[in-house]
Amino acid sequence: MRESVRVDAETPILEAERVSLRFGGVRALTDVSFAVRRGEIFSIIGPNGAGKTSMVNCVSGRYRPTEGRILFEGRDITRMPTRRRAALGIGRTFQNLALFGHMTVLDNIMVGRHHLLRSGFLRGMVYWLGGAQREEIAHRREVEEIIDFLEIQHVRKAVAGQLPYGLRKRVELARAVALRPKLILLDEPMAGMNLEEKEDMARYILDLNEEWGMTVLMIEHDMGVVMDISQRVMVLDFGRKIAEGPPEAVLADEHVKRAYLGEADEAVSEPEEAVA
Amino acid sequence: QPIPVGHLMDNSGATSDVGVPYGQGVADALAWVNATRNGVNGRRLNVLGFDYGYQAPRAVAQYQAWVNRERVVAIQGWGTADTEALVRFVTRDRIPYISASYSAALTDAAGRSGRQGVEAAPFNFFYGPSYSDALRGMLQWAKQDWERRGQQGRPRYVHMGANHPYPNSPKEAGETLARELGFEVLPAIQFALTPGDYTAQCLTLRNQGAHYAYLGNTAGSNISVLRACQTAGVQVQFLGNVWGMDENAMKAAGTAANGVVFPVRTAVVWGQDAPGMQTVRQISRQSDQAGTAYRPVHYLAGVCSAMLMVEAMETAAQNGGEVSGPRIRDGFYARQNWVPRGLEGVCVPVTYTADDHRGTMRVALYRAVVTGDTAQGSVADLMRAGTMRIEPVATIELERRRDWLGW
Amino acid sequence: MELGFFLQLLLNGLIVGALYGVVAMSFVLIYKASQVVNFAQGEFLLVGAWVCWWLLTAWQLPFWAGFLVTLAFMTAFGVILQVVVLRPLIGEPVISVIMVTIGLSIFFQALMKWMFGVFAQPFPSIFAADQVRVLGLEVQSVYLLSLAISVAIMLGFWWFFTYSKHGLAMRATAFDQQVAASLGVSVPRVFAMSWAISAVVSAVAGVVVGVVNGVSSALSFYGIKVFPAVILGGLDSIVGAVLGGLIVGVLENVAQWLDAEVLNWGNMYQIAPFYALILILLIKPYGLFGTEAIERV
Amino acid sequence: MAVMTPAGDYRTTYREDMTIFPTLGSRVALWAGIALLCLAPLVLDRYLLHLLINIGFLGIAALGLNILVGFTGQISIGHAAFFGFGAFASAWLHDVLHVPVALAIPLAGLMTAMVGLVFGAPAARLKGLYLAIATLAAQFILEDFFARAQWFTGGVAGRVTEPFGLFGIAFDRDETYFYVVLAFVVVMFLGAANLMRTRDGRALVAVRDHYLSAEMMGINLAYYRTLSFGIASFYAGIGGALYAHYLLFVSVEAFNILFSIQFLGMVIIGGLGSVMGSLMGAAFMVLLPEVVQGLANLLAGSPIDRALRLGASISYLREMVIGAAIILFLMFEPDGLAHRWRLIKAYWKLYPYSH
Amino acid sequence: MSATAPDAAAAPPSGAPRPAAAEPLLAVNNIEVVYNDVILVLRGLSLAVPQGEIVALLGANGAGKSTTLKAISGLLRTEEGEVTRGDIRFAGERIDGAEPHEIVRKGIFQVMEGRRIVADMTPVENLRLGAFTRSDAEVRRDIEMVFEYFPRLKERTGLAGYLSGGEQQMLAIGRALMARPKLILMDEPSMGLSPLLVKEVFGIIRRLNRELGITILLVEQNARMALSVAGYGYVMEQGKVVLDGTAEQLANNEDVKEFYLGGHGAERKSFRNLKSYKRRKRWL
Ligand SMILES: Nc1ncnc2c1ncn2[C@@H]1O[C@H](COP(=O)(O)OP(=O)(O)OP(=O)(O)O)[C@@H](O)[C@H]1O
Ligand SMILES: Nc1ncnc2c1ncn2[C@@H]1O[C@H](COP(=O)(O)OP(=O)(O)OP(=O)(O)O)[C@@H](O)[C@H]1O
Ligand SMILES: [Mg+2]
Ligand SMILES: [Mg+2]
Repeated sequence: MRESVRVDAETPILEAERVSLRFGGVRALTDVSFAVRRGEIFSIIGPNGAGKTSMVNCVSGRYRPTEGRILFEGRDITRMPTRRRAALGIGRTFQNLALFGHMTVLDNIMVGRHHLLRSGFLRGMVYWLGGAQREEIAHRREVEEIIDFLEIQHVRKAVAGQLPYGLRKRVELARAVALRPKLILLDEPMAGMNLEEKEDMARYILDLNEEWGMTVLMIEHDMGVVMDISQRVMVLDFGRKIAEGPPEAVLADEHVKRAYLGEADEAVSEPEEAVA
Repeated sequence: QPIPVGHLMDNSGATSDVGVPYGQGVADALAWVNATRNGVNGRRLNVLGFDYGYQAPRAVAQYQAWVNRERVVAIQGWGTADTEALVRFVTRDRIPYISASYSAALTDAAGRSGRQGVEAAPFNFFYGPSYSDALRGMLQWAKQDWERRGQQGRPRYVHMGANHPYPNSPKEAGETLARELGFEVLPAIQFALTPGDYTAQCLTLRNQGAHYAYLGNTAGSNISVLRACQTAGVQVQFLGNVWGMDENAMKAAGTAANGVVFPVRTAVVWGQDAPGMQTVRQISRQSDQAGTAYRPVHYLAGVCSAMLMVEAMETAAQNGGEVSGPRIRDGFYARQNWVPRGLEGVCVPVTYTADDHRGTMRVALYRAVVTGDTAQGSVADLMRAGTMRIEPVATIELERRRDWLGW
Repeated sequence: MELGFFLQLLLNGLIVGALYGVVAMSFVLIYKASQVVNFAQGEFLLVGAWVCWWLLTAWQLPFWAGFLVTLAFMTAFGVILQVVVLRPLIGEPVISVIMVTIGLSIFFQALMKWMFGVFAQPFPSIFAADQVRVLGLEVQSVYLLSLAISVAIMLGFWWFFTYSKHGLAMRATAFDQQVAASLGVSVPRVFAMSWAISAVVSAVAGVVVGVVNGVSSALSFYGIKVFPAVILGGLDSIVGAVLGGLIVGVLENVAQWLDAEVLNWGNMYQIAPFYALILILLIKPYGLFGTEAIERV
Repeated sequence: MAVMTPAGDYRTTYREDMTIFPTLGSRVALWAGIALLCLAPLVLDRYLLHLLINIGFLGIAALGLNILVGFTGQISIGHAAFFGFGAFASAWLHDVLHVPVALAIPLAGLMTAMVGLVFGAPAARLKGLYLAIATLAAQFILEDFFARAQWFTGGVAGRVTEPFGLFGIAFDRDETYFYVVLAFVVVMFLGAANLMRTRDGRALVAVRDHYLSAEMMGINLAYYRTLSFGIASFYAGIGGALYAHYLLFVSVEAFNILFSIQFLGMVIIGGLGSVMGSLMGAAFMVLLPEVVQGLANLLAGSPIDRALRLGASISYLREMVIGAAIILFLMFEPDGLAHRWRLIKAYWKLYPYSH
Repeated sequence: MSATAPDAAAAPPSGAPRPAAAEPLLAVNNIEVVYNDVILVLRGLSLAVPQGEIVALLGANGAGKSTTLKAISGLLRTEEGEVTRGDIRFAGERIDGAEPHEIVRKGIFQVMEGRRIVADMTPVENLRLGAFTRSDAEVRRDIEMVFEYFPRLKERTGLAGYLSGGEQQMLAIGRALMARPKLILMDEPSMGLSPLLVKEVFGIIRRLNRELGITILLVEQNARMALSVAGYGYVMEQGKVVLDGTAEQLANNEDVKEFYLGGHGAERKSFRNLKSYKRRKRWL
């Protein structure tokens, strides 16, 4: 299951071609094109309301772009129903947690296995007879592996809605991982975490990328994290792409500095400093 | 050892407006029998009352409880839907079932009518003319009325009521006879068993140009129609069924009820005099110590119905006989032109035979007369003051036609 | 003749529909404040009508006095109901609260029967002229009065929700009680207010219907009848509720016309609004005017 | 942390970890309970059996509604109509098509499921209370159908049907019919419990909790929303069919809006999303009127009776008490019986360290 | 206490009064909070917020920071939580057990975690709601003030539910300003904001404190930022205060540096090279 995939510069796993998205008068995205290479960690940054989440929503199917195309592994998925994208290999987490609040952590993660499970309700009802039990146990094993990896063993049976914020984010990640996606979309995975937890999260993301072979598309406001773990960065502002490239270069861009980072301040981890 | 008797009532359902006084009449009569005659042949009646809210399934469930657990020997029943549903059960269990449903389908005791859907109902009885016969009587009166008033052309007749076994029961019989008598029969008009706004129905009535309209529901919803029709200015002669009009309804409908013609099952109404009224007043004191309550027509009918059963039981108990279902039934056949003891001049004479349970073919028609505001004052006051009156109109003696048996 | 008949039915539909609209509004009010669907709305009509009837007959009050006392009583009734029954349920799942309103409905239905009996009772006449002629149709004067009251109530509601601070607080409470509380809104007070207003407005409708048809437990059926009205308009729209009411009223009457003229089925009158309801929901899942739920991730 | 597993919990395989009844104690209790119920007809009187039978078939139908409301989050105020459809279907299959009752009951369940799917498919687009009220419309439309479809239902007069029979034995008395209902209850409840711990069951709950993210997990919303209608109707149909062959009479009057509301009451009082809660809720709704009646009987003849004229108004008082009981219950236990049950269990498990 | 905290105030984690100003505006004394009658979350927590100060409350996920704020603002009772021991005093008056709306009227306003704006209202309506407890005529002017702080919000006239995450956060803070409270409890105000806005928000917090004299209790994961604006700080672990001191003291504490600020001294560790080891060091 864990395979290593090196960044493959030639074949993009995800391509967005001139994507535009409008809500009535609001232009959430205008003419955005980019490509995510197989095996890389790709970050989208930008001011609040720039359209980052909207872009991810277009990829995961929540929104249909008003114009433009989105290709996944060379295949046009612009109009594909949301639910079919899971089987295709696109998993995601959400900016505002979207767990199944009344289910246990274990069940939440098992829902991630939905498209991999075969037994429908009839076989489910006769649990012991139709092979549902066998299947459940087999998948439970894989889910436990994810649980171990994300270190949430102790809350396995807890109700997801009552967990503290940081753990919920981790459960959400586990659920997305359980889909066994090729591309995982992370919408602000570090928000609301303290340094230590951010470090943990960074480690998980790196492991997912390097050991589990997942391509990562991440939205994040913590520049330290973005700098350190992503290979390439795209910057959106007012729905338009204003820069793309390796993090150092992008963050040095004047336009980006002005629109996004603001003046230097002793209290933020300054990217320039870190690079230097 | 007491005799268990079931008493099914509607005190809270769609027909509770008439169910309450009728049920009270039955209950008072049976209580009176216990109090003054020490029950039947020295055995007290253990009356098991149940308010089934006019829901046939609940009646059936209660019936099964009574038969299986309490082993009742006879039942005082209520509605058409439940009584008809229980026909098969009471026939099987041989339990006389005296209903307040006057559905003609219950009169074919031997199942000889050969009509489709009508099965033998050897254990079903009721007191008074069947719905169908009462309607037949009213139609014959309507025919005379039409001619007497010197009207031209064919009178138009329409059946009104809910889509429910009780209003439906005489529909076919009425429409058939109306055609025979030369009426033009209009498409039936539906309205629910609950009070409501029936202006639309009245406008339809007017638009159709009906002359005679049968009101198949109980008083509560009929008065809504009457009031709506009064407002809409509809001039129709309404024909109520036995449950369709009474003193309470006249009070509620006010002048809108004026002129409605309807059958009354007893020979007198409250406040009139007859030898048996003495007894009725005693019975009434069972639930009204002061003796001031006004008892509507349904109360009297309930008394008669209960007392018929009591006498049939007494007949069964004669000579040390067992008070069992089949013997009680035979008790109903024991007399001709039968008026329960002490109720002379109140209950009309009835005769039941083993293959014909049409107790009477006499239809006594009365007219509701309301001359003023009925909002203030009790029914008793209004009747006493003459603001509301129930006036005899005609008594139609129907032929006991064999081909009318069972529908 | 035919056209006249149709027009009369239409007019009747509008008049009755306005009443539905009023009840629907008071229903929407509670929904807007608490997301609770009030199954006891019909019983509010019932209680109001019986109380007014009792004041007029047993106490011989003149109509206007009796009516005002009824409204005062209903205000208290709404508040007490809220304090005794609904306040402890604040913060509990909405569905449980909905179930409680069902319990209330059962309770008051029976209580009214117990206190006032099962017979329909007539109201004393109120106006010198019981009816007036409109478009060739005799219309109860009370209906016209109710029409005027309805319009006034509707305007009041519209202002309340658009401009008043309390209307805003009510909407916030409906959206999220915790948030509302954190903003300094007294959630219990908002609920008490909405229940009281709703009870009063329903009682107005109850009295009007009572005057026309007599008071009986069947009045509570209005509580069910407004469902199609409310949904047609959209659960959270005051304007929608009024329009929905009118539509249902007209629909009933048109259905009766169709029934009488062509179908002869008999009960289109009762069932037609529900068919219409399903049809409209298929086309517009949030009713004609309801706001769509916000779905963002 | 919020997890509470009792001490002495030594489960070593996933299989053991995934049973419906996680502790030995609960398993033993289950089997003992079923065994006791099997003995019930030998010891209980008919009245109690009658109540148990009612709890049984109502519980099955309530479970169906709980799958719809509690698990999938789709409120339905039309459940009684589906219950009724099952009852009519079974009576029709038996009386008109002469299908043996033992077969007619499951077939009726399937027919009802079909009808449920027909109503459920468009309903999949509706949310929350809009759906609830669309089901209310379904309730009235189906009621109208029952009153009209003479060929199927016997029209407004209803249909008298026959008792359950198998291998020539008639299960026509409380003592015997009890076993029929018990068998159905066990099978249907196990089915539901199993469903809930497998793929489609989880999908249903996921749709309830967060349908947007469920969709992105690859869950077909329309399918599951419709499916849950189908399953709910199936359960309702089975419950209704069992009712039909118990009462031996089916009529449109029984399946009214009030009955639908009672079903809703059962699942809410029992506990939304709880399998066993459905049975508890059904028991509550069946026993409540009986208890009230019992109280009234106790009071009969006493001064209170005379003062309030209980005798004449018993039916109103009964209704009032039922209404009040529902209100009070929800005021003190808004999450239902199943929730209280869980808390009690948790309390005993952690005793004496319940804080 | 396993970690050495030489320069932290040596107060025991619970009980004894703090060596803060004579009468703090807000004093939380040794409270215990229980959810659902069974889950004990706060175990004898005490803290004090002096008038006119900014106090930071730091701690890991699940330490009970939000619970503490909810206990103060009374919102706990909307979540089946309860203060079972200890007391909370605001300006000398006990407020534990009071209704949330009463507490707001006393001048305590909480900016809840996760924004919690009213999605089906416009931003302006949300702001008007913030001013619900006020009845003066300056509401309109204050709305303009908020728009001045967050110009982006002014352009958004649709429903607030459609705002981006960061925009909603701005709205939530703006709403608090509208209430003109004496004390604002802020639960992770910087969550989901871009670096530029984070700086702006902290600038605004500082301005609120300096210009309007509003006292602020700040829960933040961005410890560096929080300590840069705060005068005093507390560190929580598992429902208790394990460390407190002036912002300076805390910023120089080795453990705080390591777990909350990142790296010793000014050097920032890279997120890339953490994977080799795991630390789970705690004060408890
Ligand atoms: N469904 C929608 N309807 C209307 N407007 C929308 C909708 N979704 C997003 N928007 C608007 O589109 C713009 C971009 O929103 P988006 O959520 O993509 O921003 P973002 O870059 O993720 O910002 P943040 O960092 O604050 O989360 C915002 O102005 C938002 O108001
Ligand atoms: N409503 C609730 N019911 C039960 N337990 C709860 C509830 N809310 C919080 N908890 C529990 O209380 C503990 C503290 O939660 P709290 O939200 O206060 O933490 P926090 O310090 O704010 O964490 P974070 O940084 O993740 O926001 C957690 O273990 C959580 O599971
Ligand atoms: Mg975003
Ligand atoms: Mg928190």
